[in-house]
Amino acid sequence: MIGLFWNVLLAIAWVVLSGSVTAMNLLAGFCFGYIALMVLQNQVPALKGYSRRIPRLVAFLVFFLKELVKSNLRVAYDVATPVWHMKPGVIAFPLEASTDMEIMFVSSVISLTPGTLSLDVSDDRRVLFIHAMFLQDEEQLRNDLKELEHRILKVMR
Amino acid sequence: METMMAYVIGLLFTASIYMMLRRSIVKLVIGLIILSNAANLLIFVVAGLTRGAPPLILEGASEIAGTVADPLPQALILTAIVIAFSVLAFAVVLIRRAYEVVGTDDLDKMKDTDT
Amino acid sequence: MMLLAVLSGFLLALAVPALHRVAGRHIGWVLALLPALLTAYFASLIPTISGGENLLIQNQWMPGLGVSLDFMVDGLSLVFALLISGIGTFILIYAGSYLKGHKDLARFYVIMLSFMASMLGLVLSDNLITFFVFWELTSITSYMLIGFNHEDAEARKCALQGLFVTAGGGLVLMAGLILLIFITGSYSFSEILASDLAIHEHGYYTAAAVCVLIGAFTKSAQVPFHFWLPNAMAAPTPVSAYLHSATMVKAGVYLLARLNSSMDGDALWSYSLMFFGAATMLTGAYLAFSSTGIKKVLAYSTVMALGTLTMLIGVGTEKAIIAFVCVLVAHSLYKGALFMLAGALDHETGTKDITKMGGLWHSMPRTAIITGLAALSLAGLPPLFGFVAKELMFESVLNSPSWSWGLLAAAVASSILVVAVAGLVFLKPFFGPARTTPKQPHDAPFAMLIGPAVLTLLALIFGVAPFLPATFVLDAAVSSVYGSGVQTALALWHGVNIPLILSGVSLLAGSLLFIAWQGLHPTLHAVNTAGSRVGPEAGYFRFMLGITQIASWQTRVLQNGVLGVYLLILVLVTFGLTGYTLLTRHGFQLDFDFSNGYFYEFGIALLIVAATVFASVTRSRLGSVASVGVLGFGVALIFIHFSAPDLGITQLLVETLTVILLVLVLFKLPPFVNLSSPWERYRDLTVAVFAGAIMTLIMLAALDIQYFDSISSYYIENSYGLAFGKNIVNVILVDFRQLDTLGEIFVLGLAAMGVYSMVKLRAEDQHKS
Amino acid sequence: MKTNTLILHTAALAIMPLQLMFSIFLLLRGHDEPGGGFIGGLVAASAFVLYAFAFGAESTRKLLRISPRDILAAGLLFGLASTIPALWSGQAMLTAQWWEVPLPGEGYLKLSTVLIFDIGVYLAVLGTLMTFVISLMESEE
Amino acid sequence: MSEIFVSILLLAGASFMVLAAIGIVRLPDLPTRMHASTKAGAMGAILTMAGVALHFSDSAVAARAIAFIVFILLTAPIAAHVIGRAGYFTGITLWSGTTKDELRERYDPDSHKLSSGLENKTGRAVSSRD
Amino acid sequence: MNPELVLPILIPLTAGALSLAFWRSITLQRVLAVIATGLLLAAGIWLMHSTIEQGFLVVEMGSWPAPFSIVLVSDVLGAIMIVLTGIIGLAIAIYSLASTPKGHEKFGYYPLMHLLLAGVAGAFLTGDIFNLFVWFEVMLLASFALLTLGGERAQMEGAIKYVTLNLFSSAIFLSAVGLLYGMVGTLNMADIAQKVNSVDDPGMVTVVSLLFMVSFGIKAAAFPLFFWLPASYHTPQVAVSALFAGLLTKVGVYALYRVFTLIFTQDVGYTHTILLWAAALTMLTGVLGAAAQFEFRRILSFHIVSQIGYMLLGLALFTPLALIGGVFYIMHHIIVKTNLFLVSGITYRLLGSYELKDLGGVYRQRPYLALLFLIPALSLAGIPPLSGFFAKFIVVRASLEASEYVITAIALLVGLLTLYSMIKIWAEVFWKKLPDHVTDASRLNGEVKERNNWAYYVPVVGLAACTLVIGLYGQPIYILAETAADQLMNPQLYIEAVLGGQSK
Amino acid sequence: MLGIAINIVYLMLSLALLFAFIRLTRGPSLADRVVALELIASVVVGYVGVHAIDTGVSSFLDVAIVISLTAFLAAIGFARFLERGGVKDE
Ligand code: NA
Ligand code: NA
Repeated sequence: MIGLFWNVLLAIAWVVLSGSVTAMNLLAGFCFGYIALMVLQNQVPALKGYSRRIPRLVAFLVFFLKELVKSNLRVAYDVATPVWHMKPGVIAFPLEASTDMEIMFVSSVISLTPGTLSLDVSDDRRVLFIHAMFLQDEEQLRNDLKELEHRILKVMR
Repeated sequence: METMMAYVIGLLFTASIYMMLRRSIVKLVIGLIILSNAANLLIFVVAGLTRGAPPLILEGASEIAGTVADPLPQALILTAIVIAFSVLAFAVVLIRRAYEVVGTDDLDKMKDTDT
Repeated sequence: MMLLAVLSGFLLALAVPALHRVAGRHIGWVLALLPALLTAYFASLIPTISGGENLLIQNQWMPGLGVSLDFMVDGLSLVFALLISGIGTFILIYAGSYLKGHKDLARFYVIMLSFMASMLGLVLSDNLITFFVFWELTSITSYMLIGFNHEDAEARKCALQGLFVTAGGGLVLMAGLILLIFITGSYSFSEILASDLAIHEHGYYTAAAVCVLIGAFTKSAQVPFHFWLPNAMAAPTPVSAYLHSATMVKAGVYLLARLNSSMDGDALWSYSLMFFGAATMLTGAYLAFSSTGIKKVLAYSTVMALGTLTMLIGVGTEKAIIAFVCVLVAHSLYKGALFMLAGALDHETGTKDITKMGGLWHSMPRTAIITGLAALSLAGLPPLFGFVAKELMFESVLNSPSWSWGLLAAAVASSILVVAVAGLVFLKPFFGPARTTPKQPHDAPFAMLIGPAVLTLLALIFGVAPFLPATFVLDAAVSSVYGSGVQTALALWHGVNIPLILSGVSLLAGSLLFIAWQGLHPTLHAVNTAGSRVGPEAGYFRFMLGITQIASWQTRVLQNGVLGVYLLILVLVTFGLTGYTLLTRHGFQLDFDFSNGYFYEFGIALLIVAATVFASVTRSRLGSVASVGVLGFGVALIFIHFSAPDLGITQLLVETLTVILLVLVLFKLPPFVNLSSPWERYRDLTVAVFAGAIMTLIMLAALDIQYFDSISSYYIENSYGLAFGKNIVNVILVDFRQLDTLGEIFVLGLAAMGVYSMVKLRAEDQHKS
Repeated sequence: MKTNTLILHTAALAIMPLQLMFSIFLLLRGHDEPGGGFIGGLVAASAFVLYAFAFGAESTRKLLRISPRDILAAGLLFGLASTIPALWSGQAMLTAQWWEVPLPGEGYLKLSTVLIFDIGVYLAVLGTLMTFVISLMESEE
Repeated sequence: MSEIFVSILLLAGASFMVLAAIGIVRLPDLPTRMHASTKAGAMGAILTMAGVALHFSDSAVAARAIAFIVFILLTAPIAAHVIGRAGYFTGITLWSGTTKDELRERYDPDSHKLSSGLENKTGRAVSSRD
Repeated sequence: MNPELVLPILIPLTAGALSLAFWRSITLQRVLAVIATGLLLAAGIWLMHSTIEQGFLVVEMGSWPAPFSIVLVSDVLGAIMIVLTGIIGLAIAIYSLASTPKGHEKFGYYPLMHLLLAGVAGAFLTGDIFNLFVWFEVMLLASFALLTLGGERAQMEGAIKYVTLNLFSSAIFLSAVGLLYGMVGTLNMADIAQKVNSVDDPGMVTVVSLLFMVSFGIKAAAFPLFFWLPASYHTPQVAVSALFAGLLTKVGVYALYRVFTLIFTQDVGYTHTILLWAAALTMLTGVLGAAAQFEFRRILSFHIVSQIGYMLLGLALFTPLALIGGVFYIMHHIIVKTNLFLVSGITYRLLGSYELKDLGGVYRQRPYLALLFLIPALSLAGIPPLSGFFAKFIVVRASLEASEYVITAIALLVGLLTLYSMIKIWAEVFWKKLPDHVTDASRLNGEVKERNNWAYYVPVVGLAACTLVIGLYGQPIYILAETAADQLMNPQLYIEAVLGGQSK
Repeated sequence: MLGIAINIVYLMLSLALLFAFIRLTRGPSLADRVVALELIASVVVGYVGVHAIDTGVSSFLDVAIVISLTAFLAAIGFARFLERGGVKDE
């Protein structure tokens, strides 16, 4: 299932990138994508259905952009002003995400958001260690992160 | 800008030669990298610099309208970059092996094969 | 036929290993058939030549170079050819016996025959270059023969000395011959001799003459090059007899005689010959008298004879040339014989030292008789041919147009000494009280005596009836040396005249000297030992040592193993040369007009500069690597900014991969340390700044110059129409100039193979297996 | 320190196909836009380098299935093969040959020796870089 | 009109870049610098590309700009994570104002074990990568 | 279309790629090595034949017209060099069957050898200055890899110097190409020649020509740019040394010949005088360097340098006769020097050392091997009637003709010292008794049966035969050299052949 | 309008490059330098985008895409170096 998903995605990406939308080109993209995936076939874990995820994805993207701008501005303010307002530290964030792909996406999105940076996952994959820049209100931060994770998982599951 | 680049390239040659004259083999490698960059830039600059007109025929068109940058030196430099990269890869591994075999990174201690 | 005659020696040499297996111990007799046949062949030419005719036989070789296998037979070359093949016959027979059972006998004959052929080629060549070819071949074969006992370090050393002197002279001679070719416009002796060019008036004359003289003097062991000849006695005796007395050493004299009629006419020529000839004569005579080894004695007396010959050419009168030819023949006969006899003595007694011999008359009577006769000829006593020759020599010296008294004094002095030497050679070993020698002596075998016997007999016949050889060949020989027809009218007895009186004086004084020899000998030995420290031989050793010292000094200084120094020199040469050329051919011009750039372009330039400087000065190795990465980004920005997207992409990719490679590799390398002293750093920095400055100046100059428009417009116009591509750079890479790219991917592949083998194939692993 | 992370592993698997696809894209399009065999090959190599960094040399070898050396050899032979059609038809070496293969429906697929050559370059670059990286990484282990 | 939007996008992008650059110079330790640089840098690049897409208003260009954004969103956090992690574990000194470090106490440098602190609590089974 | 002009490049390239593909089958690689080098020689002879018949052969790569395409050009000099490449390639390929260690064979010895030959052949045939750079690099990287193959300490040390100094040379070459292109806007050598020589004020051309001179001078190992050679040539296994000795520096010499007869003749009085003194000092320092050495291959290495001087002298004098001499010298030297290295390999095989002090007794045990050494050794020393004599003779004659007396004297002195070196080897390796400290002489005494023994001797005999032929049957060779020199002296012929009607 | 904006952007990017380079020279840890290098890559992307608009050549976008796909590898390489305990000289 996941193979087909990636394959179609790759084929579309191909068509988009090459800028010529023809059936031939889509087929070519499919073939090349197939080759690319063939190389990886033993490594990619199976994934289940994906059709429901498109609307959730849009919702997530909007949320993410909002967070992105918000926290970017916060960092910007601290960088630009002479006095440090930040209160950095490393926190352990219990994960709801369980598969590799989920953990990777969650940690990546967290890393992408200014003010938080994923450092590592515990060996039992239950905790994500995050360096955060503003620990003034740790609970608020944890809640925000929880919501972020939740929205990602909704898209992915 | 060509004039400016002439000075920059002169500096690149200076730096690369200075680094190649050092006794540490790692510095030698740094010198080699700078040297190949210097030579590539030299070709690029001497052939003449053109702003914002890459030698590409735009989509839909079948010929170039107006002047474009000289494509020939670009092709030469591309070849030269690849060659320099190959040589550099070889040189880097060579110095590592030399360090392992000889046990020093001091070039002055690698003179058994002469004298 | 002539070609075959000359080359037959080489051909037979090739067959020796096979023949040796067949003929076994009779190999000497078998091989001697060839020189015997050759002697007969050359003898058959006597009537033609003595009739005043010269034979010229032409064969092509390398006409483009003016090299041909042309041979010329005239009186001079015929005399030499006869001596070479005639004496050669007996030497080959003699050697078979002398070296009986020697493990390297076959090799000996190979070289000996090659030598004989070379020598024949030398004297018969008409072409100057072919002459030189054979000349050098005699040097090489001589080297091989002197070093025949090659496991003996001393023999190797002596062989090298002989070769070094003669081959060195040979090279000078080559220059001389080339100059002679320039002067005369001809490659042929016969043409040069026949032409009436005033060679000595040509601008090249002096140089040519000096070169020829040096060449001839080294080969013929003239002072100051005489020292190699006695050392050449390290060779087996047949070699000494043949090469180092009868034939090869006379090659130089042959050349002088050959060219005399053309080169003469200038004081330089004749005075040099007279001076060096006389000096050699005297030196040789003295050294012969003061030596103890029988071969050394004979060798020095050969030196003396060679000096005499040279001197006589220098005197150059008709009489002198007659004397020259007679001395030449007489010496070859008696000296060949004496060497073979000395070999017989050595062979039978086991020693070469005449002070250890005595009273051998009883055990070796036949040897003694032959030696006695040969010694008479050496001493210049009647009725042998040596006497005839010596009388002629005295006479021509007396009548010399210049330096007559000086030459006479030298001639008489050496004549006195040579009488004593003859005594040493004959009386000392055979008479007086018998001494114990390492081996129990008895008469030498037939094969070792036949040669000396025949040669001595010839000396006797020629002495008694000198008109015989004269009519057959000597007249012709004299004519070819003198340059015009000459009748020699030789006779044993001319009545009582000044030469005869001088001979008498020489005999008397020589006998006295011989008697005094025992007493004088230690003193002479001491004098010679002291003299050898400053003599020309010492000069040779100093020269050789000097070369070795200069060589190792040069190696220490230049090839010192320090890469930095090598590179420093390379950089200085590169930019010194180009900088100087720029200054003199174009001129320096500094240009600070940056007005056509935008500020952000300067920003990129600044980034490149900053990255480069930081990469060079930082003490942090990885900082340096990262900085090089920044440099790569800067260069990529330049490419992108100035319309080269493909280059930009490539540069970025390559930069990333370079950093990755460096990081992979640096893992194992130590951190930066400053290894060099501050002085070295300043020195290097100065040189580097100089190089960069010159490069900048060259670029600034080149930027103003564009003689022609680029050919690129062709690519731009035809990229799409003919090559069906819109990315012109790519079209150039894969179509217009595909061969470059093909080469480039092979470069990549080679780098991969090189890296792979370096990483995977380790020396340690190989040593294990 | 502790090596290899789950995040890198997973990300490598996600990013690598994108890189590979883009590399092919660059290769095929190079005749008309920036790109070509060399750039494409470098991007493809980057993909495998990423994989190698995440999973190690041994796994990368397994992933490639054929040895990098053989990829290199194939690239070189492709490059040489592109010279053959010209020789075959009696033209100078390296003369480009173009064939238009009719496709079902309208349109033609343009095939050329130039493309074969570019594929050769792509493979050669890929093979070379993988040789570098894999052998160097193996020598560390 | 679109010129203005393009200009704004470009300027915004450049502002993020400058912000990142100032941050990287000013901020006191590696993680805080990374908060500024990696994300703001990526943000700046994304905004610039958005400007490019808008400027050319061409589907092919837009597609490529989107591809770029997707790629940068995928690769930037990975790079940040990898460097931050490597920097942290090789013992860079954290800023003195750092308030807490829940990782340090759960990491055993000898066995290189990183525990979650939840081992004794019941929870879902560890799913392993297949 | 002249396939013979393409084949000398295509054959070794293909053989290299195929050998790489057959990495695991050494047997296949060995067979291929001999076949491909044999074919290369055959192609070379074919090329020589056509070149003599047609004067110049020109192929425009990709069928694009010159000067826009890369052209391959063969004149007599080029054809000579290709034939020599074939001869040396075949000799080395056969020799390698016996001499190459197993480990080297397993790690790409044969593909590297083929590609080295391809680079050399490409450099000889290309008519494009940048393409020349590419072939130089092919050759250079192949030589880097061959030099380090085996991984011994000495190899690593030598290779660092070799690589660094050659990379510097490459950078200078590349810069010079860039500068030249900036000025005349073309890369085709004929086109450059035609344009450069129509320039009124060629001062900058001379400046650039000196960059080329230095760069090629480094590759050719001229004074004072030769340090990399004696530092490295004795370090790899002997077949590699021999291959390098025969071909590599000669590519530099060839490049100097090419550009300083075809392109840079606008200031001969200046440029060629520099070459003249470089030549003299190269001869002298090389031969003196050899005098200080006591290792077989090091002596030979320094003599490469010394002999390069003679070849440069031929170019520097720049008279028809001098060029004949130079070309003759190149032909002679490639064969002779390769052969000497091969012989050194055999003595190494017999006694396990290249140090003269550890060698000896070979003449006693192997007289025919001694003869096989003497032929090239005496030829190198210029002893007639071997090839080296005529080579030296022509050069000396040319320098006398040009009234360069000091140079002549140096050339003669160097000849003498060369003889001294060869005699040193002869006396120590062949004549001297086997030293007592050498314990294992079982190979020398023939007690151990050697693997593929014939493969050691076939190339040595063949090359010795070539030496004899050049000496004894030198007229055709002389005519070849004369034709080559004639073409070099008349660059207009080359330009017309390449550019056809387009030349002015 | 756009022209002015582009020039301002060039200026800002130049400043960003300068600052990033300062961090690269200062370190102190290797990770800091790598972060600076990554930022420089991002600035180059921004530069490429602006340049594409400035020149009207969209092909420059490919440069940006290539950077986005490969530049992070250098960081991973350095990190790997640190993880494997490479010799630290900072
Ligand atoms: Na964040
Ligand atoms: Na210019």
